[in-house]
Amino acid sequence: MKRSVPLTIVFVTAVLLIVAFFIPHKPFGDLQSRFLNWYTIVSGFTFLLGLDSLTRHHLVRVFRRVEGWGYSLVLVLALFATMALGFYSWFKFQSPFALRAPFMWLYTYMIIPLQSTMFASLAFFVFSAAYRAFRIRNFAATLLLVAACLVMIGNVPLGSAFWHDIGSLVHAIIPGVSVDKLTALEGFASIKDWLMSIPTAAAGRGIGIGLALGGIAMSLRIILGIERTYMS
Amino acid sequence: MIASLFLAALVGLTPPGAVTARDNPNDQGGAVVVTWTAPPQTQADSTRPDSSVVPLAGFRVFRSLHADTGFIQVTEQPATSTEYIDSDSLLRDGVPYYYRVEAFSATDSARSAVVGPVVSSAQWFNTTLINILVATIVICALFLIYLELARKGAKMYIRKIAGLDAIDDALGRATEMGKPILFSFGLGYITDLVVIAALPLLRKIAKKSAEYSTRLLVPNSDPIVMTAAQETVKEAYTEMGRPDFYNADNVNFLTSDQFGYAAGVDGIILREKPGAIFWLGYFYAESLIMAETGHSVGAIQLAGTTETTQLPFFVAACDYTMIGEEILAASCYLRPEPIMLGTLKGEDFIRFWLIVLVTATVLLGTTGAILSKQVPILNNIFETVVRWATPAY
Amino acid sequence: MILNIIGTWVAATLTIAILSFLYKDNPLYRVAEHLYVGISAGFAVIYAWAFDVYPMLVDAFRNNLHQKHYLEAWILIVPTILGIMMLCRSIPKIAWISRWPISFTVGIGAGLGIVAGVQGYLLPQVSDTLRPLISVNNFVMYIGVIATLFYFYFSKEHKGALGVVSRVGIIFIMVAFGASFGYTVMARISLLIGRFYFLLHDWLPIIR
Amino acid sequence: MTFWQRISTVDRRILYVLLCLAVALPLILKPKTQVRVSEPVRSAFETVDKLPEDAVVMISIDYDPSSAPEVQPMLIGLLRHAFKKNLHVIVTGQLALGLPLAEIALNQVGPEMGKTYGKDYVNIGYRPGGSAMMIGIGREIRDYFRTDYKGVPLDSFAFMRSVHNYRDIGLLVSLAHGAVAEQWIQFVGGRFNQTIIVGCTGVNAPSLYQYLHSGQIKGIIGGLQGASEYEALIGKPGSATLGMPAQSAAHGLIILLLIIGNLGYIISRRKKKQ
Repeated sequence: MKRSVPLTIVFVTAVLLIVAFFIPHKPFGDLQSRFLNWYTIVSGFTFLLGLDSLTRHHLVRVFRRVEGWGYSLVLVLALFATMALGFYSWFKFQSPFALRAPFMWLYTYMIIPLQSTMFASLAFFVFSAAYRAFRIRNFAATLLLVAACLVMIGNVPLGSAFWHDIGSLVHAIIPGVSVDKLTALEGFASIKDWLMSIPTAAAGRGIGIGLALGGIAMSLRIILGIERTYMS
Repeated sequence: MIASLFLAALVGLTPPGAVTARDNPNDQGGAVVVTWTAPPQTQADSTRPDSSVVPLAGFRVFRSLHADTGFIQVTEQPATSTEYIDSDSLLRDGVPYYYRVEAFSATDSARSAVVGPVVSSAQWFNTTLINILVATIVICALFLIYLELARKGAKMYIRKIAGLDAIDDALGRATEMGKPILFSFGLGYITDLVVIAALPLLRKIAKKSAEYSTRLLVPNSDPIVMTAAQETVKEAYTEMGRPDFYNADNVNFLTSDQFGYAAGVDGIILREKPGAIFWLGYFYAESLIMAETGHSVGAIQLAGTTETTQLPFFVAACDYTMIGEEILAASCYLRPEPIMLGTLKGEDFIRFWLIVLVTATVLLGTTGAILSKQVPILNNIFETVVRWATPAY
Repeated sequence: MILNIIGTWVAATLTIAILSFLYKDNPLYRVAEHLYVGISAGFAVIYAWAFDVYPMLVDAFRNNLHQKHYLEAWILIVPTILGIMMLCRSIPKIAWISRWPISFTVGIGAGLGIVAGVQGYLLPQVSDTLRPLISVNNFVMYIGVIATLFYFYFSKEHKGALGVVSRVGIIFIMVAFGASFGYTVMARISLLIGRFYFLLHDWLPIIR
Repeated sequence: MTFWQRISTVDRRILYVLLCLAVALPLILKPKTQVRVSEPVRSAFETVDKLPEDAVVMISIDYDPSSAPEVQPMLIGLLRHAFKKNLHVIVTGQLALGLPLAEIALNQVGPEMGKTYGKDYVNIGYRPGGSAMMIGIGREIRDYFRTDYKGVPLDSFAFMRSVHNYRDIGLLVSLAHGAVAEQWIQFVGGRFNQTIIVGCTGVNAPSLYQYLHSGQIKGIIGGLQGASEYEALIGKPGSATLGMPAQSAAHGLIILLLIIGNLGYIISRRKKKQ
């Protein structure tokens, strides 16, 4: 009962979805979107579990006066204030996301800056990761470095200007070469475009085809009940 | 009818020709395709400077339950269109309908003859998906064959995956330093195969952590994944005879917001200073924020994801990275039973024949392109194969 | 208006608080971090209920009942029960019931994994690799795809011919990773420019 | 520790300060630069440009504020272009939280180009449904969107009366920061033979090249660079063009540091060998 029913549910759900994929007739035609809707509803319920876990974790810290409990208090207060404001806006403006609801103020002036700043901090991390990892340590790392640098140069107007300078330099050494013609080639940008559209796409496709095969193998293992850690 | 034709001829607007109406194929019913051809003067316009002709503005499609009366307009289409799929919510399957198309200009209109009856119906098989069906059946069948062979005990070799071998070292080092272990599924949902593939790895890590009495932290972004992770960790501890070691507080929920999650995990990393970090699951842009923070506290980091766009960052910031499908195969390495390895072998078998087929087709295409004058048939065969391999959606 | 000005100051403070952790962990960052987790978790809950559960469950039930689609309405009981079963997690004695809805969600993933894998990835990517080798680009593309595919070969040791091909594969993979990384640097710096633009333009009137 | 060793293992915080300066100084000083238009962006531009007058463009706002610095300029550029060509614009979105951004852009560009809400463009807002909705619109858009985001029925807008499904939509634009663009391509592109162009963050652009390559989409506008290229094509510089010098400076700095770092690495390694 505790194992066989879940395994049957997995099997039936998956096989139904696969079969329904090929059948436009009712009730199969919209089965996929129906199941995905159901999944969304189920996960809506599970947010209660998430809330339970989060508040319990931090309330315990507050009550036990664990070091840094003040921060936990901030978290719990922020959580409940947000939800209260959300329900209030929902009730008052029909939707919490009405552009003039106070909930949207919270969104615009607190969530947006937090989100964007956290995201923007990536600029710094990309910087330090590149500085550390892109060393001519071995062949693979060197390839990484060279490809990254070429794309970085090709990606900005600076690369264009740099290429123009190279053209002028070549012109100075070999006077027969026309600067304009060389500039028009846009060396770095062309290299970037080529790198992105051929080798990168090729590797992406190879990885992707492999992922599709691996995914099918994984799915079959799940459907046949060979892989069942998810219900350990 | 005759009158309208006569009127149209008088001012130069002729009705759309060759009107057809048939059931829309490969759908779940409730739709009829109406096609027509543009009346001649729209094409002749430029060559015949006839001032009395007003340019065609578009077409109107009408539908009725009767051949002669009760027509209602269902759509108005631009002059360039020659087809309309009527999927009005009032349309019922099994009911005969009649259609009529009208060409109109700013001042005038001209109606076609009535076509019909046409009955819409639902189909039991989408014929445009035949190639996908065949491919799916062949692939699944090959997997099943290999499973059968594996069950019978055929010998299987599998190569090493560096990232997997490193798990034990990482755990050992964290224990030596007396630091906790951090495991993250990223933003994965339970419907993501990579999350299901990462659960056995969590199980293995949890077992080791119970063995070494090292704290294991699993912050989550999805409550369902959290539930599955709690079960997995608890079970692993119980199996190691340490059910007391389980603390639900360590396998908890943070937030499902992408960067909120990253901020929370970063906070945990900065304060707990884990000795080993495992990034196994589905990651988006937050991957590098977390992995760089992990590096800054000196943790050994091991990553694996199916999200190709994030692999470069893990490769740059982590000590070991499982690329692409390696993480999907990982559970077979943890449980090297014949039946698990059979699916891996099947995967390789399909991969091999895929490469052979692709190569053969590409060579055929190359020869066809070179000998396109002498042996045109080669090109035709090539194009047919490519067309067949291209899926309709 | 006054709310917007307060909002801009709050936003600027939070921006600086988050950036401060690049220097080191500090109380300002800890407050911002805990605020962020709390607010975003609450926000996510409201979001999920307002956008998913309410329209998909409550509205759909009401509409279908109104239009006399009784089956369509009452079938929504299934996801509701599955959702409630999920909540059994928090009661240890019947926690095992939550495996049923989990199985349903896993089944969705597995089912889609097969057909979506074939239709969405396998066939389109394979069919697009089928190009005559009459240009350098097509040739490089073909070699890249095949070599990368060989790189993942699990059931043979990467020695001899396979070793050579898989090494070509890793070259392609590394070039691809480097290029993607380089391409991304640009995007990340764009985001930082966006934040600086906010601080220098919206908050402090330095750029006008 | 020698000088070169110190260089190759410099404290990350020094790098961070340098990056801040490289970004802030050009923003304040505003130097002038040139833009070169890449093929994917030109192709996207031409797809829009070739649409007949009065054709309908559906723009899906599939990004949220975190990618706004990159994608918002694209939306503004596309709106300006579409309005200049007298196209009708439907704005929708797969991420509810992106729609405030669409409102900001429409409120700015609409009046600027002399266009009115309801006559030239509508914002039908967000409805849940994801990929199911994408497929569903192939049948009838009103199955999901009976009204615009303010609750006004779609049929009260003249141009919307003839819009029912993808057949009536000349071009679909997905401005995406995640996998949503791929969903549009998978569920709508081939199935309904819909012309699609994608505007996305620089990160996602590489993974979308393959779709451009296989003809599943007609163009890609990638990152701030792509946005500034689009601004150049429509001849109206905007915030993307302003940000590009800072971008160049930061890239220059990164490459310079990579060279110095590697020099330090090589020299200190050689010394160690000696």
